[in-house]
Amino acid sequence: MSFPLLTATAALPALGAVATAAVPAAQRTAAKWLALLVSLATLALAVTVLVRFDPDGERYQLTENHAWIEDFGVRYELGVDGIAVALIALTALLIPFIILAGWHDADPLETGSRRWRPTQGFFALILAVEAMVVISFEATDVFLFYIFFEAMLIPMYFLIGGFGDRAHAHGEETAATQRSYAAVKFLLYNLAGGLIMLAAVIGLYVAAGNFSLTEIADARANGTLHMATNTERWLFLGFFFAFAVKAPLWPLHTWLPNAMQEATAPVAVLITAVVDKVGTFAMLRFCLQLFPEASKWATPVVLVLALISIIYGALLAVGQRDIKRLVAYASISHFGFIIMGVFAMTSQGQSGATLYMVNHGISTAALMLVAGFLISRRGSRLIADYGGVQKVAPVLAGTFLIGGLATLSLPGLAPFVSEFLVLVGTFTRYPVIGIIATFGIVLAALYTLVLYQRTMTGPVKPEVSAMPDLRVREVLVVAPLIVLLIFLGVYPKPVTNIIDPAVKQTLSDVHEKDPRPEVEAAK
Amino acid sequence: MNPVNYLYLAALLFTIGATGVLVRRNAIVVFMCVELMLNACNLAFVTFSRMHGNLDGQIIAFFTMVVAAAEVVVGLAIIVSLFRTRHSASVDDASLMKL
Amino acid sequence: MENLIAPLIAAPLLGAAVLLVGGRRLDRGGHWIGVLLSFVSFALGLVLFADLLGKGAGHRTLTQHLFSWIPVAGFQADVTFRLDQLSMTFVLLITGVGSLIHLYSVGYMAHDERRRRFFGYLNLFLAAMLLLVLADNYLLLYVGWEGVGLASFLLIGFWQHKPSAATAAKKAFLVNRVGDMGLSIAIMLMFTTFGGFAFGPLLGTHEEPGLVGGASEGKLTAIALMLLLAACGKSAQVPLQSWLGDAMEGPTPVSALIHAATMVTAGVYLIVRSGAIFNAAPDAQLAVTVVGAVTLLFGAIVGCAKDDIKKALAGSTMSQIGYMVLAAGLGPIGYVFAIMHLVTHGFFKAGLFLGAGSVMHGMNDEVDMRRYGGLRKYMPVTFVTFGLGYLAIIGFPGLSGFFSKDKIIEAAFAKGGTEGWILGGAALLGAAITAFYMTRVMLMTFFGEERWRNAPAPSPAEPSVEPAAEAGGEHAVPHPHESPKVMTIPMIVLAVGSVFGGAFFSIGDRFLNWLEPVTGHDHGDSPLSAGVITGATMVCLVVGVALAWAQYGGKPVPALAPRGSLLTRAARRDLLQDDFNHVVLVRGGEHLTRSLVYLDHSLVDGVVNGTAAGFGGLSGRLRRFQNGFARSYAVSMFGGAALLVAATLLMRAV
Amino acid sequence: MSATAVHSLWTTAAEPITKIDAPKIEYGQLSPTLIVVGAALVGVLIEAFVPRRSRYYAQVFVSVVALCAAFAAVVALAADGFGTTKAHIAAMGAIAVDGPALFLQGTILLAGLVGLFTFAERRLDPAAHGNRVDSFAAQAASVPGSDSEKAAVRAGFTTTEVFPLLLFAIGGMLIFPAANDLLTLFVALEVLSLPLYLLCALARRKRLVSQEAAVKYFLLGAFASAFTLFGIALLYGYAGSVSYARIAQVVDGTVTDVDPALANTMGNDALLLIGGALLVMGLLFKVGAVPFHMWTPDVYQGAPTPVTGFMAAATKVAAFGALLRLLYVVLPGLRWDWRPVMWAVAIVTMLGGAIVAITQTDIKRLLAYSSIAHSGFILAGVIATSKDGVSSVLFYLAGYSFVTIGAFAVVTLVRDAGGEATHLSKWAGLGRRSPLVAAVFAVFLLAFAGIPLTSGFAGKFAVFKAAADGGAVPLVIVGVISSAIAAFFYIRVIVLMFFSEPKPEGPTVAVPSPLTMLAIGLGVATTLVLGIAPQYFLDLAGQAGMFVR
Repeated sequence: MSFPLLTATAALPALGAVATAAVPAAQRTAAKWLALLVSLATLALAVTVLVRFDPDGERYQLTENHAWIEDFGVRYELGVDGIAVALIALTALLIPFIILAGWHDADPLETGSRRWRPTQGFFALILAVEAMVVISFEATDVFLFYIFFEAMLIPMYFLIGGFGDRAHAHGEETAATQRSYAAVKFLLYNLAGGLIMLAAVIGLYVAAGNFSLTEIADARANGTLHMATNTERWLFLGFFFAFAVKAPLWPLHTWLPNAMQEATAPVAVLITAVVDKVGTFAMLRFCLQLFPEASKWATPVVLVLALISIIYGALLAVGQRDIKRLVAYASISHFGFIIMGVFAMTSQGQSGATLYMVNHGISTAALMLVAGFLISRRGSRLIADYGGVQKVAPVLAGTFLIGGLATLSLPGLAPFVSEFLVLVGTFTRYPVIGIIATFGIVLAALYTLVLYQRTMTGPVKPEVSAMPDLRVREVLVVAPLIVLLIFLGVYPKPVTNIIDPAVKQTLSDVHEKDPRPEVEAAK
Repeated sequence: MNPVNYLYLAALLFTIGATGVLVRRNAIVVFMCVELMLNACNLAFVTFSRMHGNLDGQIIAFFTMVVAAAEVVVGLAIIVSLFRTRHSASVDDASLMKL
Repeated sequence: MENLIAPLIAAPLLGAAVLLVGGRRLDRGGHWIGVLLSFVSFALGLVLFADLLGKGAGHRTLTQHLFSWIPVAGFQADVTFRLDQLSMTFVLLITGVGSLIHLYSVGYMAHDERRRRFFGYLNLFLAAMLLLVLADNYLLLYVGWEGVGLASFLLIGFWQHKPSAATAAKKAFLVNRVGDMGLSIAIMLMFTTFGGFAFGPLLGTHEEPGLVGGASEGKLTAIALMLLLAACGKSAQVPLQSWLGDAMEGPTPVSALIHAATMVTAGVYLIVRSGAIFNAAPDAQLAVTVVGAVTLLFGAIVGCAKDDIKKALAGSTMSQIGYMVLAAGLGPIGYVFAIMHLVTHGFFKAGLFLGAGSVMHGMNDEVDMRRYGGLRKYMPVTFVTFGLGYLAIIGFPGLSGFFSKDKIIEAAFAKGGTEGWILGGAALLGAAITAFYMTRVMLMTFFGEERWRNAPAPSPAEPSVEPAAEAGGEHAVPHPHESPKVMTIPMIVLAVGSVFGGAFFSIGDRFLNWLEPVTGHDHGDSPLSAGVITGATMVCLVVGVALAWAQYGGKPVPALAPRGSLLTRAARRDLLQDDFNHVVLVRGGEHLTRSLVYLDHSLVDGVVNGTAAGFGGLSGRLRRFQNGFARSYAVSMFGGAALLVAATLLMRAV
Repeated sequence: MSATAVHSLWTTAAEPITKIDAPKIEYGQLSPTLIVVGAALVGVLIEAFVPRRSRYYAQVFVSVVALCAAFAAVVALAADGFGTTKAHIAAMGAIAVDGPALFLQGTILLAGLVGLFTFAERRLDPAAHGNRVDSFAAQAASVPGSDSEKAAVRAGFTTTEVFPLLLFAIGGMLIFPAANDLLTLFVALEVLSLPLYLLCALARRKRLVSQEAAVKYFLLGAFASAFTLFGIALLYGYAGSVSYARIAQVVDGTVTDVDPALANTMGNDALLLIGGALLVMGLLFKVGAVPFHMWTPDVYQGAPTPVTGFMAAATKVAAFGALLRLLYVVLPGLRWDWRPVMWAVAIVTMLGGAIVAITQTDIKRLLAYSSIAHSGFILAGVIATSKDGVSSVLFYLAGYSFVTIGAFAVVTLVRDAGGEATHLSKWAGLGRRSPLVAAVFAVFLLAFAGIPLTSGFAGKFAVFKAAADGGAVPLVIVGVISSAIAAFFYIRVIVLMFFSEPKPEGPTVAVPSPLTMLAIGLGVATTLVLGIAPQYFLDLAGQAGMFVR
């Protein structure tokens, strides 16, 4: 058999995590470099996957399939379609930046015992998360996916609860308590979702007899596997609930602001740009393929919830006083768009949604990381503590503005393409929802520009007057992201080419076709 | 007379024993009540043995006695050590661990 | 030849990239790069123009397909450019006026430490604006549409340390976003209705009409109204006009280029470009005309009340664009004249703004006309150019404004019926008011006694030479002086344009013949003969001037604004329309968000925390059963046993 | 009934006595039990004859050898096919030698071995007067705080009797799940219980609590066994025999040789149902199912931690084994009667355990409640009444027992002046002080919580899957919900260990001897192996899923 590329892509960071954790306490820097190199190597592998993947070929490629737990009908079954490839690439791409941005976030302040090695732990955990995320993108076995979907929580939990912003406004003690609150909230929300899903997974086994996505999907398609309507709906709800928590979808969103607020900026990016994507991805891959009828049955409700997320998230973002919370609510709004696109059941909507996952990952990363640099300079997350930064740190301000413009999906930057596709895709089927969702773009402009105005413009606050501009390391983090934003905004074709066939497949799984325009072209 | 009555008696004795366990404070007495329950069981065994006309029940009775004896050995040891520690054999006094 | 279109856009884009990414090393000479590149694209424009002239009237459409932008299933958006007479006109206007203003800015921004970035932004604007007018489909147009919005955001807020500037920038972007919403919804409608949004197949040409013909009027009206919303946002038409006045916070060259000559006219371009759609949706057209008429009066009235010279000019811009929109709303009768007025207005309004800038430059950034007066002998060139612009805008016979505006008024009457009378009347009234407020500006600035001599310390609205400007008392009393050549030359050029432009276009209907193939044209029959209308216009003109003279020429102008009539006070506050926005939208929005934040915490989050707390309480209550007494444990066992037996028997019973 | 109809015993006596043929015992197949019990007896002799100095070593040696030998015997039997093809009833129908029996015996023996390591640990307590001491009272008989106790400590006495006691208990546990008639069951129950009662009382520190635990355990245990016995009596009355096979036949009505005279007692369902219920209740008491669970927290907290660990693991295994055999071999005919009842028990057990645990402040009590909740999960598998159900329960028990012993072993490491620091507040910031121990404990907690890639998840999944297959979907839902609740308090402990600042006067973490390390190491190893690559063991449990009857 050929070289197990997918396994390697997931295994490399896993091994890297172990190695990083094993680095002796003294050599912090060594650990950092090791982690960085591993992440870059993973990126290389991901690129290889990208290259080896043939958009017009089989639906699932680079497949691997080994026995694992026969008793549970579980197989170690990997394979990627266009959607997965894009998201794996995104993950592998972002991790190096996250590591680089968090270079100093885990340098220990307090003296634990000699064996207390936060730095090693921090980077090891990041790599562990990467490994789990990647494999859950690759898994075509529901159980395999579920396992890592769940296991992912543990490293994330330690990342959120264990490492926070330095120089917290209310002192380290309260900071610690707030952190652990956020971490516990994150874990319990997602664990609850996961356990509900576990029930559904078991139910699926009872109904289908195995866990292979491809087999079940085919069986559903050619009618050999028939599910009672109610069974299908309950199972769908079980799966969807977990994904909706992870995504997060209103009203299951409240863990995200706490988590992103308390975590360090790189970890916040890890949450919203990488981990949460698993949720939306899973909706597209599992909910729709396994339970097409139920998905269609649920569509109206889901769309309304997504719509609420969009408007509600944006409005709350406007009302925030804390930079990171603001970005968190903005993300909630964006996830609303993604979910809306997924369930619009049109090729524009779903391509848009997938593209949106990628673009949102990059844009949030850009905005959040710059915000992180800003916060680390001033030691406060409160918007009110800033002002006139633009004058003292123009580059920082500039990058921040570009990140913001991407967030409000300005044409010419990547997110615009995806957002517009989602809107069009929704509009063609559900005009009213599409129009209301369009208000989201106005609100997005509002919260982004308010944030920019309050922090960057106006007279220079004395506290920020001595603020240094971006350092080389930080520029290295932000610049590529911005370049990418512009490139994908001008020329998204490479990505859409990969995505489209997969989306067509998914659409046919749910037996849907794009509505035809009223006035056909003459030719 | 009708052996079934012995069953009723056994049941009665068992209930008395159980009640005793529930209401009496003194560990020794509680323990005795347990023994009473065991013996009620013995009576039931013997009665059934008689009714079924096989000897199993009677043999079981002997086993039960032995077991009861063993319980006495262990139980008294524990209770006595408790008594020597606290100078009281009240079950209710031994309630350090709760909630 | 069409391969020159992309470079046309690329040149200023390149400039922007170089200047913005280049960093400090370009601070000293960088701005010349910007100037150069904008002239380059002007040159390219001229070359293409010559090429078009070389072709026959019917074949003057060049398209350049670069690459497929968003290919998703049925949704195909390409990066394709379309150069026809309409866009050609705009290209020349944008690059021409743009280049002049670049030049002007070299002098105007000479002392600004962030000059490099200023020119970067200007170039960015040029690129975006060119993209807007050259795009071959609505989505690509949308990119330029928001691009110019971004550029104007950056330039209005160029002096970011001034909270007022930052706020104005934000406001401009937001109000525009509302308009953009309209545009994007319009595009979605097009996609669902026609399966595409490229100009060619959608709008068609005279010979073979496009897909538009096939759609229901309702759909088309919806699309048209959405486009109108977009136009209102970009062109500061009622009800989305509120941002333009504040936009004057930006440096004057910006006001001249973006907020007078080019960007704000994009709305007119959109309507004219979408003529095919509007023609098929009369109701939408009526809405357009109404918006135009209302705005032209609104802007004029506001213009009368402002003492800030730039705000006054802004009001006038609003009202002039009102004319254009009105014309565009009239359909094929008016399209050409709308564009013509747009071009002439581009000349004289830009000239006026540059003049105003020059004045401010000489008066160390004083903007209050009540602190001007008698400046004509100190800055003759400015006075002459400004004066010519003035004559042009009020429609002095023979100057460009006269031709273009007159045609619009005619067309308005030609609409016929009561509508015609109303619209025409409005246009006429507007002409009168225009004459009034422009004369007012003229008089207050260049005539009368020199109020600035004993003026209180200036309140610099544009400390382009800050902070040195504020320091040192010699600035307490300004000593007006003429601006440097680099500033006056562009003014002169524009003045020439504003004098002869109109005549040049109208004689032999040059402009009409040039545009007609794109926009189409029909001569409505006006109830009044052209002569009568011209006469009426002249009357209005004289009346307006006379009134203004009576108030500001005859008697001295108070250095501090009098309380003024109710209307005046309202007009000073943009007819309270802004206050309305503030109370309803801003306040309301704040309350909404605050209450939502509260809800999110107390309700959505509360439910979850509540359940957690609930389990905790339950746990605490259940714990009590574990009371440490062996006998109570025995009770629970006994009870359990009883239950078990009972349940088992019960199971058998049922 | 008329008197004449009743048999007269004299008449039978008068008849010539038929020769009783000597019982034939398959010693080979009973060897595991025999070895252990034999070793226990040897242990007693050692106590009697070997000088005090060397008793500890002798006892440990004998016990280890015995347990290993017994395990070897089990493996041999299994390899010989007694688990599958050759499964049959040995010892005149008293003991079943079949898959479940062997699997459980193997598990119990391993658990016992690991437990033994923690028993034998002598590094944790500071050496008293120069001689190392384990966690058991110097002299159980001496009154706490009395001079005699001080003297005993000074003399460096240790209660080496714990080892034979342990072996006896194990012996009982080995028979318990294999017992094939009710009498054997009862005797086994007592044999495993009595030594445990004693072991509970033998703590070196906190002796009052220890004794209290013993008393409570003893009284309640005796109370419960009385019920069990009465249940047995009624079943005997019902079927006229105590052998599983016979009762099963009577229940199924397939019995042929009914004496008409007994017809009215024979097959009297009231007797059957009541008897069965009481019998089951006795077993539910052992597994600590609500509402028979109330002894668990107190006993777990009071008993010496090694004993707690052993109890929590091995007793559960044995008791569930017996319960399975009872429900699958004796009462399958009654499935429709006992299943709903067991449903109710399982549900209240899962929820009750999880909910009450939320507010616990003592780590041992916390684990006690968690073990209650786990009993509930296992019950869900028991109810499945399918081969899958059996094997899933077997697998769950195997995984669970090692995690439990490991967890309690970790508890023994965290100590302050007063011995083990079991109050949760003392565990704050443990992750900072000794990351390794904290990490290990976190792994155990995650396994308890059933996070994927741990044995806990695999087990839970197996059990729930079986339950769902058996049509108990609501049970699965409840199980899932209560796991969510349970997750909450496991996570609380992790938060405490890693995210809260260590207290200055916090406890120290003792460095244990290889024995405890081995115990913990085994715990971690099994947790991960059963979590990541469970297939082999699932097969094992799968093959062992068939009861012989």
